[in-house]
Amino acid sequence: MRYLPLSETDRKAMLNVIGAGSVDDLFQDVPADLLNPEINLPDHKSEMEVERALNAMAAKNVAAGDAAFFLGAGAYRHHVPATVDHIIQRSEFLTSYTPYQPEIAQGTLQYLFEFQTQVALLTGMEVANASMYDGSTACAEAVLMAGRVTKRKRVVLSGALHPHYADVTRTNAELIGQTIVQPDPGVDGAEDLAGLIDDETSCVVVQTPDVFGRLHDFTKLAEAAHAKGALLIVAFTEVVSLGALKSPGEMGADIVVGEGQSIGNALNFGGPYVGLFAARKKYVRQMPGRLCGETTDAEGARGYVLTLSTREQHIRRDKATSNICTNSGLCCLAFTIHMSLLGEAGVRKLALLNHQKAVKLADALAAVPGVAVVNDAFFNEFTVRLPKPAVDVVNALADKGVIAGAPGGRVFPGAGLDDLLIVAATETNTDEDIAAYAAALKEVL
Amino acid sequence: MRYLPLSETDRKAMLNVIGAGSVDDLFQDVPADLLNPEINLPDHKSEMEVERALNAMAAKNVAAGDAAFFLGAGAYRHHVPATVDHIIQRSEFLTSYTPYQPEIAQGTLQYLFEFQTQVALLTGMEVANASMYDGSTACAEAVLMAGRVTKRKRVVLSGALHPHYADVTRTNAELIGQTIVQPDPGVDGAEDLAGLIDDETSCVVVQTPDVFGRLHDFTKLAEAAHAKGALLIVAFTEVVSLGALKSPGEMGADIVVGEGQSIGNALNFGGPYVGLFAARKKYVRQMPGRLCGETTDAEGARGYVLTLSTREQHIRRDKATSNICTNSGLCCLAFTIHMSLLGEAGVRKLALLNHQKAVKLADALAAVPGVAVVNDAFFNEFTVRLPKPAVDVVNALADKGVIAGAPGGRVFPGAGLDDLLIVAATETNTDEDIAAYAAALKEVL
Amino acid sequence: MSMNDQGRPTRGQSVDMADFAPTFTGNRGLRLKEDLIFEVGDLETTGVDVPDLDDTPSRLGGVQRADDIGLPGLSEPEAMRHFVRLSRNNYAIDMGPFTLGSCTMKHNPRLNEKMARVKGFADVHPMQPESTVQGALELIDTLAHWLKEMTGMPAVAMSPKAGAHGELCGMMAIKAAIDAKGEGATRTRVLAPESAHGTNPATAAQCGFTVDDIPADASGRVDMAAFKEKLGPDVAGIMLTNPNTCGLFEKDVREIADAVHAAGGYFYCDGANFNAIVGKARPGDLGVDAMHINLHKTFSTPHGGGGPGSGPVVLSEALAPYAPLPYVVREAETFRIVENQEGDARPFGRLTAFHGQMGMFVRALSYMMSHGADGMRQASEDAVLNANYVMARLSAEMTASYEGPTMHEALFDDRFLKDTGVETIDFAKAMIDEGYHPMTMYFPLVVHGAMLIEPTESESKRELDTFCDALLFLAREAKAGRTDRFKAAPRFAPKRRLDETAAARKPILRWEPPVEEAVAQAAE
Amino acid sequence: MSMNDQGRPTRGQSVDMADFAPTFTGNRGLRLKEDLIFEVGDLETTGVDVPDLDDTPSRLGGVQRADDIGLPGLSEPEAMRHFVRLSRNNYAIDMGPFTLGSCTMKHNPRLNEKMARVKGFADVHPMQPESTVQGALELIDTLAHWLKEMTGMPAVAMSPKAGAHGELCGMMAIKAAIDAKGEGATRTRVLAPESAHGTNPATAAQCGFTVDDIPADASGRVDMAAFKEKLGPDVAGIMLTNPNTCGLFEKDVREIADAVHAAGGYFYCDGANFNAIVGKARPGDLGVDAMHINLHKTFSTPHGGGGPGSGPVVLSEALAPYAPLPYVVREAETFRIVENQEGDARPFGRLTAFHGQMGMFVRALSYMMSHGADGMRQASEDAVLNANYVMARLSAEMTASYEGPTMHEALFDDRFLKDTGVETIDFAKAMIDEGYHPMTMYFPLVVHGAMLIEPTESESKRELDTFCDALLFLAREAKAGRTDRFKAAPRFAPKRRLDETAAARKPILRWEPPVEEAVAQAAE
Ligand SMILES: Cc1ncc(COP(=O)(O)O)c(C=O)c1O
Ligand SMILES: Cc1ncc(COP(=O)(O)O)c(C=O)c1O
Repeated sequence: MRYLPLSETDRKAMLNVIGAGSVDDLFQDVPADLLNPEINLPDHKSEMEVERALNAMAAKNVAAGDAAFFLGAGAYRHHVPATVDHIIQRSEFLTSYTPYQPEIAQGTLQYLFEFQTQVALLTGMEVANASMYDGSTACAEAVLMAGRVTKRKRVVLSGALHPHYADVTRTNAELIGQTIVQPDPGVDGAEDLAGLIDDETSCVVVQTPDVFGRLHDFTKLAEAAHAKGALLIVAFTEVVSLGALKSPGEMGADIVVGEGQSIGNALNFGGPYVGLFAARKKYVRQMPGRLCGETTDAEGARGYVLTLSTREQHIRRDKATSNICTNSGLCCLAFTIHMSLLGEAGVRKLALLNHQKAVKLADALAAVPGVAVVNDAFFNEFTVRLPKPAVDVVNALADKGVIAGAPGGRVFPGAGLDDLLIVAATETNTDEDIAAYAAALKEVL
Repeated sequence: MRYLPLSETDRKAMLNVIGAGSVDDLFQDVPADLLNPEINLPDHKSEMEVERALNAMAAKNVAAGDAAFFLGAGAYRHHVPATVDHIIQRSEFLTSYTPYQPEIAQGTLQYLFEFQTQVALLTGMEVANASMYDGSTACAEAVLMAGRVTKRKRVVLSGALHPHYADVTRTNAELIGQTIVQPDPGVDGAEDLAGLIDDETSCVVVQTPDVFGRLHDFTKLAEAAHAKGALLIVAFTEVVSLGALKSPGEMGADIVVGEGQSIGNALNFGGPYVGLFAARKKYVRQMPGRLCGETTDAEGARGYVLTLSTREQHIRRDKATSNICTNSGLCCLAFTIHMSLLGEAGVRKLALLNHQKAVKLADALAAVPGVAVVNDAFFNEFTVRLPKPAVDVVNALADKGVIAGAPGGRVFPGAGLDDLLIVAATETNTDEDIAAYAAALKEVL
Repeated sequence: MSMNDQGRPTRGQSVDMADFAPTFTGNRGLRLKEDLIFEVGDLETTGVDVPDLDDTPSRLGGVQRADDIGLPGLSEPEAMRHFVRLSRNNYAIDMGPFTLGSCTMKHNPRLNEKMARVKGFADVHPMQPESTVQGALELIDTLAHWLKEMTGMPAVAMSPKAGAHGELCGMMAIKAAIDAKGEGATRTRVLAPESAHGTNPATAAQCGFTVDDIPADASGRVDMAAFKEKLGPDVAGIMLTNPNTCGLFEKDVREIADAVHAAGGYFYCDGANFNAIVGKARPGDLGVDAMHINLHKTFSTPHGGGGPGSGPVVLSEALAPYAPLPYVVREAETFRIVENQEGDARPFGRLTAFHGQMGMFVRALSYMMSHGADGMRQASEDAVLNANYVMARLSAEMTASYEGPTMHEALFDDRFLKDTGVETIDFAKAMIDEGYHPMTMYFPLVVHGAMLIEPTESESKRELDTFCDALLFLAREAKAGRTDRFKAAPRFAPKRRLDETAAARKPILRWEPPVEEAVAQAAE
Repeated sequence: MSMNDQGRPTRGQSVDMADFAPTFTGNRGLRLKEDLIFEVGDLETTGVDVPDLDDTPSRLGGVQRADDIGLPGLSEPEAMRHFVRLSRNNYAIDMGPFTLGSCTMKHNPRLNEKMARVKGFADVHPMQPESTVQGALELIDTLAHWLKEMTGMPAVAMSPKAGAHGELCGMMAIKAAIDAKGEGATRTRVLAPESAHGTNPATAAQCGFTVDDIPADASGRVDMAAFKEKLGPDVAGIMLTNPNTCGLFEKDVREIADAVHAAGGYFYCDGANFNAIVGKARPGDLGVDAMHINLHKTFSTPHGGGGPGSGPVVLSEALAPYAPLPYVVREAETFRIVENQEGDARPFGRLTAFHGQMGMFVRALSYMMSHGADGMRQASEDAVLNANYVMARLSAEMTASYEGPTMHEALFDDRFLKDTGVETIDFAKAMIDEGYHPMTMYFPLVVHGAMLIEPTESESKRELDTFCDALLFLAREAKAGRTDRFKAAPRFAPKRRLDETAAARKPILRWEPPVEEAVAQAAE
């Protein structure tokens, strides 16, 4: 078998050194009647054969790049420079472990330090960690952290928070006795979250651009929350928006969480992605996840190490701020590389280009009879109201080679939002894609 | 522009240091009336845009993997392990130059030493060089080398030598006054090459498997050539055959040349490939191309350097054994990695598998009415005679998703071999491919 | 052999001070220094040509960003060089043995990387219409089938993003099952061996359970008497790693499972060490109710310097109904992704956005299909053989903590360093100079100065022999009192020993512009 | 700045002998030794699972191989490690400046690599029916168009495999044109400057010409008087590199062209230095008849440690008819590959099997489209600016051979090392310790101890400043008599200085089994 270096000769020689008669002697602690079970699976296959089998499955999917593609709702299709994928495949990055031995892991540690700084700058916060699994788990961890900071158990969620983020948060928080308060989702009118904050409230969780693509300035809400001793947690699903929008930090957020997939990472049918987590420095000791910090070596040279690990499970065990261990290392690297390539000039231009594509798309769709664009303001994603259930429209358009967006009925099942369609545009959409979408939509309505 | 690090600020600062007013001052030696010509080409494009343009061209080709593929005739489709492409893309291999500074090029030099040894072992020769451009140029260089060794100017080529190899050899040799003798190509009966060798003959060039896929043992021919003081040059286009066949070295060859593409390298529409060149040690100082040799460093550690460069153009200039400089470095690496993965056990099994696929294909095609298999013996390629011109058959089959082989009329234009079709099979062909070919052939005949 | 011939004899002598006069750049040959992107790049430079904007009016509703973010940009050549230079300061499996115990650092096949990048997998959105993702759902269903077959368990939850997330998934399912029995208020205690990995107690606590440690017996396994002592009506279950973190198989696992079940609790098995028994024994046969599988360990998806991982959790009949959303179901020839409660399923909730680590699923299935049933069994046997070989060879100079045979890991403690002044960490850092990544240090906590070595099946005998020769040499050096070698270590790494205490005392967690700059910026 | 802050001050002191006691393995941290595959692998092991054979009877007609080939096999993990370890002993553009003059070591965009691997290009056979390769032919035709536009030449031969092969192509075309005029017997002399690259005289000789050197004038350019002296009815042509190998533009190029043409000869231009003038001046306007273009230099296809390259040759009207087979023609909407003589074309023959370096064509076109006309002109300007900047800064301590402004290269000689005992090679090896690949040494031959520096446009000012600071430091060290630093160099590279003389004296060009083994094998 190509992956196994030992030859039969080696195995015999090694058993001799060990003083065992057979390999199964080494398994003597396993109940004999359970050893070497019958396994109903095929034997090993050549590379060629495995490739054929997996390519056959892949061929049954419609790749986003082969369609006119306008789906977002928490994951966005952006162009990732070839350099990014080349670098993350460097053996030294790809096949290394968590940097537990800093002297031979400076490559990983330095980019984590750069990543933390990039995230802090983008979100307008003081510190950021070395990543969480994704935006949704980062959101849940933020709520748990707010509970630790405030010693309170009441959580207010915006109805326009991505429902997956809300569900993950609810699943985690209710388990330890926290109560969740959340208005129904809706696109008409604004929700009064300030009014829901009381003296028991640990935090209020909001999102901008929200799940419908609407934009918000939470400065007032931050004041309201702080007035009651609650924390403001701002979430986002499209990190590119931070290139064009006022940062959550500026709005007064205490914790900022979001999805970093858009930068450096492919759609991957939902994962792996990279959760961004930033906060005010005063709360750093309550933060979950790994932190990389600067230090010096025995010669006084600058270097980096994992630090403040007394917060973490391997030291603090059941008192840890989180149970997270493996995080999104390589996805952080992809993020850091792509963001280093973009830089200030690139990310701001990219953000505006995304916005312009969305504006064009909104105008094109609005021109289709029966279609109404709900948002007056948006970044690269917005919501339209259709004359019939969006799910049917999306399926009909899929047959025409258009991936049209996220139907309200799928995003918010049973919430009576079935006529809504959440639509996204990015720099990858051509004007032809946009025209094709509008034309096809006209046909199916 | 993403590839250019200098900012306008940098450029100004640098011009100051230089003491030039503008960049064009630095071009003062260029005739002013010719400076900065109008160029009728588009301006720079984003990665996305370039990808779209090139993918559009690629989409107009039928990739071999998307067809039932049976074409060889000098280039063969084999499965290359993913490891190979990963390693050759390592920055340290991909973006390094010819190893002129051995202390920081040991990576390249050691694999060249390994490559030379692998090639010598496969061909059964004493020494091999660090590669030529491809099999055809290696063949021409071998003939020039034979001229230097024997001081003779008459060259005998087999009629069954790949015609491109013959043409390249003729183009080079005739230029310096060598005469070429070559019988007409044909699949019926054997050619009497021994009879063509005289006292003026520098070398006789033969191929096995030959262009029609026939197998030969040149032991007798070697004796005949040596009896007349001529060298025997054995060529091959399918290096995998050496895993199953008696080596040219065993047959008494003086120089062995061939194409190494099959191992580690993709079809690439004809290039880049890797020319293999091996010879008897006594002729080493007449060999063309680079040679890597073992030595020691100042601490006595084993290391590798380019050696015997007094043969080469940068030292010997117009007295050099060849003008070659850049060769096929990275393709040698791909070859060396793939061959290291295969090893003795792998390459022999791979060779036999190729042969078995070809035997199955031959039987399947022979069963098609009107089709006759010409060869009684072959490796993974053979020739069939068709009831109508092979070119038409091949075109008709292409429309049915079968790439059927190389038509005699294209390989040997005007030689009256239009009814012949040269067909190859490799480990990449499934039994379904073979059945599909036979079925489609029956339909178009 | 020839390795030792390559000039080393003379290397010692030939070194004189001239050899080490500092360089001007601070580089040392191919050992290159590299500053932070913030010191290399600037706000104007960019390495991406974004197509130009047109005059489409903006619709940002007044919340656009006012001032600079402060992100440096690098041209593509600068970025390439920056990250390539950084990478060269890392150790990796592709460079040599990476014997971190409990981490299963095995070979990462590049076929897996190639497959994960096929556009039909990589360029597919999790919310596309089902008709356009049938192949993706088929892949998840196929991997699920392979995982269930290998573990002998009836169900599997695919969405957990790593091992610890899998633990969360399993313990949440247990909590849901307990709540369903109306025992939520009473069954609040979870038993776990002292040797347990930190994520176990952390996970239990995150689910609202209290954790109660079980001591180990002299053989390094669960002390059965103490364990039974601790059973009771308030016990929610046990979290047990098997093979355990000492690399030993818990002989009494079936008895443990039965006892816990009899007490009305559940058996959570930490599957981080599954690599020892894949194809050799099935957790399902051992009475396990839930076990996470680290695809990034057992099934070779790359660690990537700390992730991403993937931690599917196999579940028993008892826990299957509580599996989280979403999950894939096959209906005749088509596949469906269930995102909301359906039928009599009682999902405890949702663990993550979308459907889990698809990129890792592709890699893991590529690994499993490549090995097949025969190859996976052989891999486990080789992993165990390699560990026992290392244990046997190193025992000549080092002190193994427990009686063998061991499973896939060899555990040593620091008794052999007694009175040498050399500690486990010094020994580990000296290994770095020899070209090795140290084993896991100071874990598990049950032995003093632990050194936990997991070679995995990917190491050749040749590689292991050199590795053992080097460690035996170091052990002799330590005993011979050559402490410099250890205290000064690492001497040849990109950095000398780094001060972790200073780092934690006043944390510097991000780059800040040098004061002058900051002032300048403010001035603008 | 901060580069110098990173602890270097203290590094000197902190070094004591203990720091350099040899290691047992011979490794030094991340500097790893690696034996030959012949010492790592064996005849049984394989890293490829070849599907099993069946009992199909063989039809090899009695010429099957009898005994072992002797090829070692490595499992995939062993092979990965072997080559990754080897790679780490190389320097590369991606690691730092690679200022080899005449080699144009510029950034190699990874977009090019990605495009070259698209199956529609990489997995296409050169002999497929034309209807199945229209895109491939379109790509060749498009690249040809770009090359003709950038050079202002009417035709281009695409098949040459590298620069030297392109020279062969151009000189063969010239030979064919001369023969066509019936002057083949008489026009046998080719003029070439002494500073010419070795491939020029070698190529001329390979075409049956004799080579006659033209001396350089005091400015480093063709001595016009001497040149005109040498013109005559037996002159086939001139081979001139422009900008020349001293990095200087041949001011009198048009006069040279006219004179050669007047004498009935042809003007071959070596285009290796085209990177200086792309978009700034067109060879076609300078009277060139043939010029090869190194796609692996000017157009960024990677050097790959010595190849593969690609050397298309642009041709004047006079030489176009003699272009070799095959070539692509566009007919309305379709493309055709011409493989045999047609119409009034007079192809001189064939240079290689198939159609040339398609893989390199894709990369080069990807580069050209990415830059566009504006970007390529800017690139040339930056290449020239960088060279002049290096020339200006280094002239403070080093001796430039000729008056500036220079083009894309800065040429220095060893006068500044006079009486220091340090030679060009020592200076170069000391650069290795500083983390740099040396410049081209001892070429061109027209200056003593030449050091030819070509930074290319890919270097940032920041990188060039550090590079210049380091070289100025070394120059001062040499003048200050610190010769150890140079004679002992390289001190930090994977190997100390290697003995090239010994290597050439008794060449060891391949691995041979150790005697015992050989005997053992024989015994079998
Ligand atoms: C025994 C054990 N359990 C759990 C974990 C956590 O797995 P992950 O890091 O994938 O979250 C680990 C990882 O190191 C482990 O070794
Ligand atoms: C001036 C000059 N001419 C010709 C060549 C030969 O080009 P190639 O190495 O591509 O054959 C070179 C390459 O170094 C060169 O520098």
